[in-house]
Amino acid sequence: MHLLLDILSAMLLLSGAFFVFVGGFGVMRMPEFYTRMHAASLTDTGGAALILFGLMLQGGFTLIPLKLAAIFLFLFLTSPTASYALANAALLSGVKPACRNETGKAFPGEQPAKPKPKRKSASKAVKARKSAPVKPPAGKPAKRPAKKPTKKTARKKS
Amino acid sequence: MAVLGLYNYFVFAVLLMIGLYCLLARTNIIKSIIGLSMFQSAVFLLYISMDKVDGGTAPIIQEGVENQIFANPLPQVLILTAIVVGISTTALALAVAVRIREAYGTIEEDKIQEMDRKQ
Amino acid sequence: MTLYDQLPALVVAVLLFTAPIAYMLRMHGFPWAAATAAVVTSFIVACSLAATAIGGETIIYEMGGWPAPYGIVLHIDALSALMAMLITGASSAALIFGAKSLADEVGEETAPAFFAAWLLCTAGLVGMVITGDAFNIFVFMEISSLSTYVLISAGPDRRALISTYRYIVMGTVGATFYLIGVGFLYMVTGTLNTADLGARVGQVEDIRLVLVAAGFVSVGLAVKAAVFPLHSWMPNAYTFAPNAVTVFIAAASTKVSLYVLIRVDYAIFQNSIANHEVQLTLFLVPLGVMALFAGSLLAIYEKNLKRLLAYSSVSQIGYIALGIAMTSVAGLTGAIVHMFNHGLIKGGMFMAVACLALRYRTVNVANLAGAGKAMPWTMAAFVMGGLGLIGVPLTPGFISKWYLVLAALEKGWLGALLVAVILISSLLAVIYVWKVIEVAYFREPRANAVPVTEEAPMVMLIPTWIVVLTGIWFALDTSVSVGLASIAAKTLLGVAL
Amino acid sequence: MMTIVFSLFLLTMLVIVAVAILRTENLFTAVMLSGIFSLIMAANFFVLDAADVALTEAVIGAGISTVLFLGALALTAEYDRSPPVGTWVPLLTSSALGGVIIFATFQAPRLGDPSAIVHQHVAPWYLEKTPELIDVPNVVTAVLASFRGYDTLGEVFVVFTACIGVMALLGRVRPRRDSIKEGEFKKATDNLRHHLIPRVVGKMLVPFIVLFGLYVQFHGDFGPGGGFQAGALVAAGVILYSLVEGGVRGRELVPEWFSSVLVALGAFTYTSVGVASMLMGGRFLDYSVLAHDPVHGQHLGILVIEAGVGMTVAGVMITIFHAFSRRGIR
Amino acid sequence: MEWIYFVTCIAILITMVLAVVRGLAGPTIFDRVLAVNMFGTKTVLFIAVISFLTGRPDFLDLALAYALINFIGVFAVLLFFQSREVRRAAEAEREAGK
Repeated sequence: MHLLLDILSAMLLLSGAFFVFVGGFGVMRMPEFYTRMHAASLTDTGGAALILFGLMLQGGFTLIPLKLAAIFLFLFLTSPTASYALANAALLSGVKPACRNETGKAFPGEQPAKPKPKRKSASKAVKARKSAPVKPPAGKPAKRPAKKPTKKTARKKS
Repeated sequence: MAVLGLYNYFVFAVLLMIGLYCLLARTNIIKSIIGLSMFQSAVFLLYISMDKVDGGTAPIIQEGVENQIFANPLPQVLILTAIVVGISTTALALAVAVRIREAYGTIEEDKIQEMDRKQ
Repeated sequence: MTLYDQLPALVVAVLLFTAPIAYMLRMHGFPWAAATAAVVTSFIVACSLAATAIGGETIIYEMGGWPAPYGIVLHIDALSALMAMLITGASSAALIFGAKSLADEVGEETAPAFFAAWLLCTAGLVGMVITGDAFNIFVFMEISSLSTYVLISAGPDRRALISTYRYIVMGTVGATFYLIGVGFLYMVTGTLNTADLGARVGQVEDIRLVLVAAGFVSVGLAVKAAVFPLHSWMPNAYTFAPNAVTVFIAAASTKVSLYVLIRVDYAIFQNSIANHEVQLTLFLVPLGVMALFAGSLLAIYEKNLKRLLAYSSVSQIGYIALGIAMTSVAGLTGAIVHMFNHGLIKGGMFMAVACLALRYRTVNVANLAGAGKAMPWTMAAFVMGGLGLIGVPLTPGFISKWYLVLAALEKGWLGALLVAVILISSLLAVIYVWKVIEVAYFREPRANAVPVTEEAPMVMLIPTWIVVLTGIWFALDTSVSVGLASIAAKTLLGVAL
Repeated sequence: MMTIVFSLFLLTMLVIVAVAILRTENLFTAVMLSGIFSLIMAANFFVLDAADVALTEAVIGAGISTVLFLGALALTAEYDRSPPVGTWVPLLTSSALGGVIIFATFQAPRLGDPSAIVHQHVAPWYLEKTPELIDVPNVVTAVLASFRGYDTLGEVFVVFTACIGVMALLGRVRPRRDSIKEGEFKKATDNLRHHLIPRVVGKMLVPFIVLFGLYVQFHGDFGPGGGFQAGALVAAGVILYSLVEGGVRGRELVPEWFSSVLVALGAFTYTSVGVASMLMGGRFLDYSVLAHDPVHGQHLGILVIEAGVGMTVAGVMITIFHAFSRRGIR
Repeated sequence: MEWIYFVTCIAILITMVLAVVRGLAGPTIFDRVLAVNMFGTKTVLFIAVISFLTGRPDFLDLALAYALINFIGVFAVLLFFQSREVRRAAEAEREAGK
């Protein structure tokens, strides 16, 4: 029984470590802010869940797994909220999701996410929102940042 | 291997140098306050690297760990006090920085000196 | 445990007890009254401590009932009692004197915060003076410096803010240097109690750490005590602080750091590093001599009266540093007694300046013309203080200079040089005091200046003259000040009483 | 061996982040990096077996000081436009300072060397006598509250002075600003009310954070925790509510007079415990006279002063945050 | 089990280093905020695994405090951005108005 628990928690821990490492690697390798955000936030919750569950198995029937469950619950709630809020803030302050299609060229009308134009685009975005400076227009789907534009548009094109 | 044991003190010395350099070289008030807080947290590192004992654990004597070697509690008590002193000085310095920004309109020390000289 | 045994703790406990009360009860005038009551009680307790200490006996008070190296211990000997008396005396005089001038400088809104900060500044300084634990000195040093920053930033002029900011930066760097020094000492001896440190630091074999600790502690305290090259925060801080605050911090705050330097150097480093006296002299004598000349020269060319007195404080601190550097009984006595006397002189002079500022609404020397006739009593107090600075007989300044000269003469030809330096700087002092007297008495008030006719209010004049008269009394009957100072010097140097 | 590997990793990161803080132009980035700096420092303290200090450094260094810096940045400027001052003098002085220390620390005891003098003199007495005299598992809390209680009293008054200083500097704002009308409330932008998800999650977590703060307060004798950490955690909870709901609602939750009373009451409690032990015939801050049996007296004393410290630190952090957030840009 | 904890700790440390590198190099400010957020979560995991590695599992409430502080830090950043945007909008209006 003890050996089984050990093997199970070892597997969980190692996969959690792998997830966490992939997250870190993804944050380094991804070309642009939103994709990095995507890599970081997913592995944050996933890796944390695996590692914490792995540790829970080791804790036995004392108070420890309860504490680990509290940590997991807390991370499970706050990490996605923080990522969402960050992406929303980035979108509102004008960081455009600039991605390449297969041909390597930027999409027509998309500027690459260089910081310099951001200031200009920032004030443009602000003027665009001047009518309702605080309340975001209900219609605009500001809730979910553009996810994986490359695959969808590529299919539409071919 | 012996030098590795002193690594903490070298990092303490380097952090002090960075903190002092930030204080002397930068004239922006907020940047100097950040440098000041870095200067103070370097000292915490000096005290806490004194309390480590090989194979020791945190000095909380519970039922399972009576006969273990324990780390030295005294530097931890001193640093608990020093951290709160650090945050109090930073809070006061930030309040003064806000008042300076309102009185002078800028937080660059050299511009403030020119304004004072003209006055 | 009779009340008499509890006195050492009471001198700080009273101040710390009333600070939150003064902050919370915001009725009109209550914070000032609470602050004055607490500080005066603390002054009385400090005087009774001095009465016991004058018998040559050291009071050890274990905080929380824990024995010496494990708990924190209050260590009150002649030196701490003298300094405690100076601090609480200066604070109560400045508070009683400053009631009116603070009322118009510090609004009704910030009064509770201001007077609570005043109480904490006094508590911090007194706490530093009576404690016998190296880290505890750092904690109370932080209390006193944080509350001094608050007191200075309450000044009406906007330049008070920028001078407070510079004082914060230099004060924190100084305090952190002191903390690093204590950290190295702890690393080498394992204890924090000053007496225990003194005993154990002798057996340390690798003295490199102790040398560096001595270096850090001395430089840190030199920054806090505004010794010459590290004094740049002090003139602006004294000039733009509210007048009553300048009276208090000029009289007490920089001298406490010098007290800590004496306490740490003589109790700990003297008996560990072999020829530490030579190192101390090499460190302090050049600084002291530079302070004497630079302070006086800067004061001569200064137009603002408060900054003029601040520069003269820099040079007077140079005297104290010289006294400490001589590491002889006479020299140390001269230094300690000058700390006390200079507190009295500068307190009186800054009170006179505050009276002038109240009536003339400016402290610029040029437009104080004709103040001699308009405000005879205030200017008379100022002149008495000026004579004290120069060291004319019958003034407290003369006593301390007398002991410094005596100590210098013991040092052979180097001492003769020091005596010459002391005399020259006294002459420089004559110049900048005369400059003010000449403007006040022998120059007609300018035509367009607003005519000032009536004298400063009685409630401000009486404390000023009390301070000046106590100064003269201590000049005549030196049993208390020199008595305590010589006992302190003998105990520190280990000479039989 | 294992600690050396981890501390090697963490300390090198610490130096890299410190150099980055020095070089960045944008103050906001410097504040963010100083948040990372405190987190690495706290992780390092944890590796060096200082659990209490790690908790304090994290809660105060990474939490409260980042919020204060951001509050101050919102009121001042965001870019460090300081012209490049001659770098020779600062470089020389700081490298001289560093050189002196490195020169001295060659004779310092190695990390974790049990024969160092520091572990010989005073520390074993504390570790041995605490179960016997004070009978509190967490030796650090015992030393902090009882053996060196006078230090912590000074510490509480340092925090009290900081609160007084900030109130004196950023004190009363014109009352007109506080009585905000509903229309103006819509426009008031110091809240995240229109972000639906953060608002719901934030408000849902505030009670748990305050509860966790109280747990740390009363758990201080048994595990890492105590008055400072608990006060900072409770304040962090209230600050989260004010961040989400906006300054006005935050000041309705914890009104300004209440946090000042909390500050003064905490400091007053601590001193009155000291005076009470004097009245009961013991020395100042000697808890063993507080109850019939010395050990019970110590427990009672430590409990009351930790509560005092918790109250003061919570009140101070809340007052300072409100002072910054209420200060509109002039 | 000992070396599994050790391997996990090393993996977390490497991710921390990567997060710090992204924090330093990140072109836009949001990359830096992302790095801080990621670093905070990794510290939580690091503390949890280290407390199991050193055999003192009752230090987990430290990890919970870290997670909480990290969460509040991100909210403070959000509010800072928002007030910055409003200030920019106000300045833009004032210039437009002039």
